[in-house]
Amino acid sequence: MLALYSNPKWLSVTRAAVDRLAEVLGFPVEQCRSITRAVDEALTNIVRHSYRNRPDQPIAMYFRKAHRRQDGQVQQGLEILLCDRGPAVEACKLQGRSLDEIRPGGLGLHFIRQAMNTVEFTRKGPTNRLRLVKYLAQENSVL
Amino acid sequence: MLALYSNPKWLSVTRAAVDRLAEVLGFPVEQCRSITRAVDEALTNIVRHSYRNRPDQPIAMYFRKAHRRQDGQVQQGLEILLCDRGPAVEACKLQGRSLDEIRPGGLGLHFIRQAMNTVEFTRKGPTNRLRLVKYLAQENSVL
Amino acid sequence: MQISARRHDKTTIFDLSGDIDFANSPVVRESVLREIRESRTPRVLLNLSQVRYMDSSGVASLVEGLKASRDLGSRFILVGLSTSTRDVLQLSRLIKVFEIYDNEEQAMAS
Amino acid sequence: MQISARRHDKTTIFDLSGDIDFANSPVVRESVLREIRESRTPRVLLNLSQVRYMDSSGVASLVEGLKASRDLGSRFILVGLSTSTRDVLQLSRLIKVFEIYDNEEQAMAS
Ligand SMILES: Nc1ncnc2c1ncn2[C@@H]1O[C@H](COP(=O)(O)OP(=O)(O)O)[C@@H](O)[C@H]1O
Ligand SMILES: Nc1ncnc2c1ncn2[C@@H]1O[C@H](COP(=O)(O)OP(=O)(O)O)[C@@H](O)[C@H]1O
Repeated sequence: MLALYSNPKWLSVTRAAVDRLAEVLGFPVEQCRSITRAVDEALTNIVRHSYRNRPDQPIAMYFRKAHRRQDGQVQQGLEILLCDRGPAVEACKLQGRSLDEIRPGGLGLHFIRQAMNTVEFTRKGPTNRLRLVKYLAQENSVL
Repeated sequence: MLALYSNPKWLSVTRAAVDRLAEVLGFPVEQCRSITRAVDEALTNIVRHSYRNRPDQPIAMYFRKAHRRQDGQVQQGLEILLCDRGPAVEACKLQGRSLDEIRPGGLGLHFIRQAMNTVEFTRKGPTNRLRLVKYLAQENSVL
Repeated sequence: MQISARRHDKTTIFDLSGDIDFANSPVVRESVLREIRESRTPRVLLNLSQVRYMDSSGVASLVEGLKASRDLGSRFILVGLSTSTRDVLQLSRLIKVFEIYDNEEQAMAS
Repeated sequence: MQISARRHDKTTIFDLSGDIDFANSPVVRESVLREIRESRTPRVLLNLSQVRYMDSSGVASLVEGLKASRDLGSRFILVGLSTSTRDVLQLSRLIKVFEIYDNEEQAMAS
């Protein structure tokens, strides 16, 4: 578990930890990068949208193993849960823009969905929970 | 705050996080390395000595800013608190061996003391607490 | 993250290093836009070879730099993309929108 | 962490990479000691150029390798030390205890 405040300067620290965690779990280097990018973009969204750039708000990250059956085989994976206490996220706003336009912004959710097998927003009491899961191809598994 | 289990495979993840944290706080690269090494050796001692290599025991790490007055100037620093729930550490055992012998083992505490300005073991209720502080030379400070 | 600008052969060259993320992309954006508008050189070149990471807000800053350059009739060129930086532009479907060269020499000769 | 051994010109050469810490120094120790005792070559060489980090248990494994080599009358040589690995041997006051060369070529010529 990693608990931090919503100051963007801690984003870098979280990336270093997630990248190494993915490495230790046996994800190939490109997937370490994309998982790290997904978590970074999700945290940035919490800072910007949930907390409107207030730097002193709490964020909690939980890491655990995940499993699923795929084609008769058990796949192991990494589940990351990001929790914040901002106002409830409006589901209708949770969409990236079309990628056909050339303009700044609206890319974060694309990066998150591209990297992870599961991307799931839920509200539980006063908490926004974003559940991210990435499964490991059988041959890389050291979990 | 970082909470983890006493499995040595998480040491690498913790090193990555601490190294980047020290970098973000403005410590020069050699000090980032030595702070990281100190934390790694302290965690290894918890795994080996407090928990006798059981991999499923809780470790909590707290990070916060520290301050001191030195030569009339305020120095900023990084304080790291490592907490475990193993049996009380016997103070008399807490010494590295003489460095004049060539033999394996007994180096960890030397590395910790070399890197940090403060190294302080205390027992609080069921918890061993190791407090490590490193101050930042004025010119590097971005805290 | 560090950013600095130099002028060479009618080109404004920015050297960036470290991680460009939400903590510092506003600084990147401001520096690049100010310098582009002040220098008004026919070429603007961003050397990204020392950039370790770039997030979507970093990409957004590049898009703003590109637009400001186009408004002034300047070319806006990226050089020294790492695998990671290239990936992020590819994912954004922006890799073809930017003029990209392997290194400064090739860009300057173009 | 990865470790592998090869034999070349009466020398047993170990290639190590990644982080040597308490999670894997037992594996390093076992592999090095077993190979030294089985191969009994006059030279044992550890190439550490790809080692990113080494903790005190890694240093302890090197000391054990050194002792086992001495017992068998073999030389025990380290090459490719990074700043970080060099620091850790210096802090341990062991830097002078080991025979150290910049790279394999220099060690093989020695
Ligand atoms: N944690 C969050 N809380 C509230 N709204 C969010 C959150 N994450 C994303 N959103 C909404 O989804 C939209 C798209 O997000 P994203 O693709 O990351 O692009 P950007 O953040 O640049 O707008 C945001 O503009 C915002 O309205
Ligand atoms: N967290 C701890 N709990 C209990 N004992 C400890 C702890 N840390 C260190 N010690 C004691 O201090 C001694 C010296 O530690 P160190 O210098 O790290 O060398 P080593 O761990 O190789 O013996 C250890 O052997 C142990 O007896």
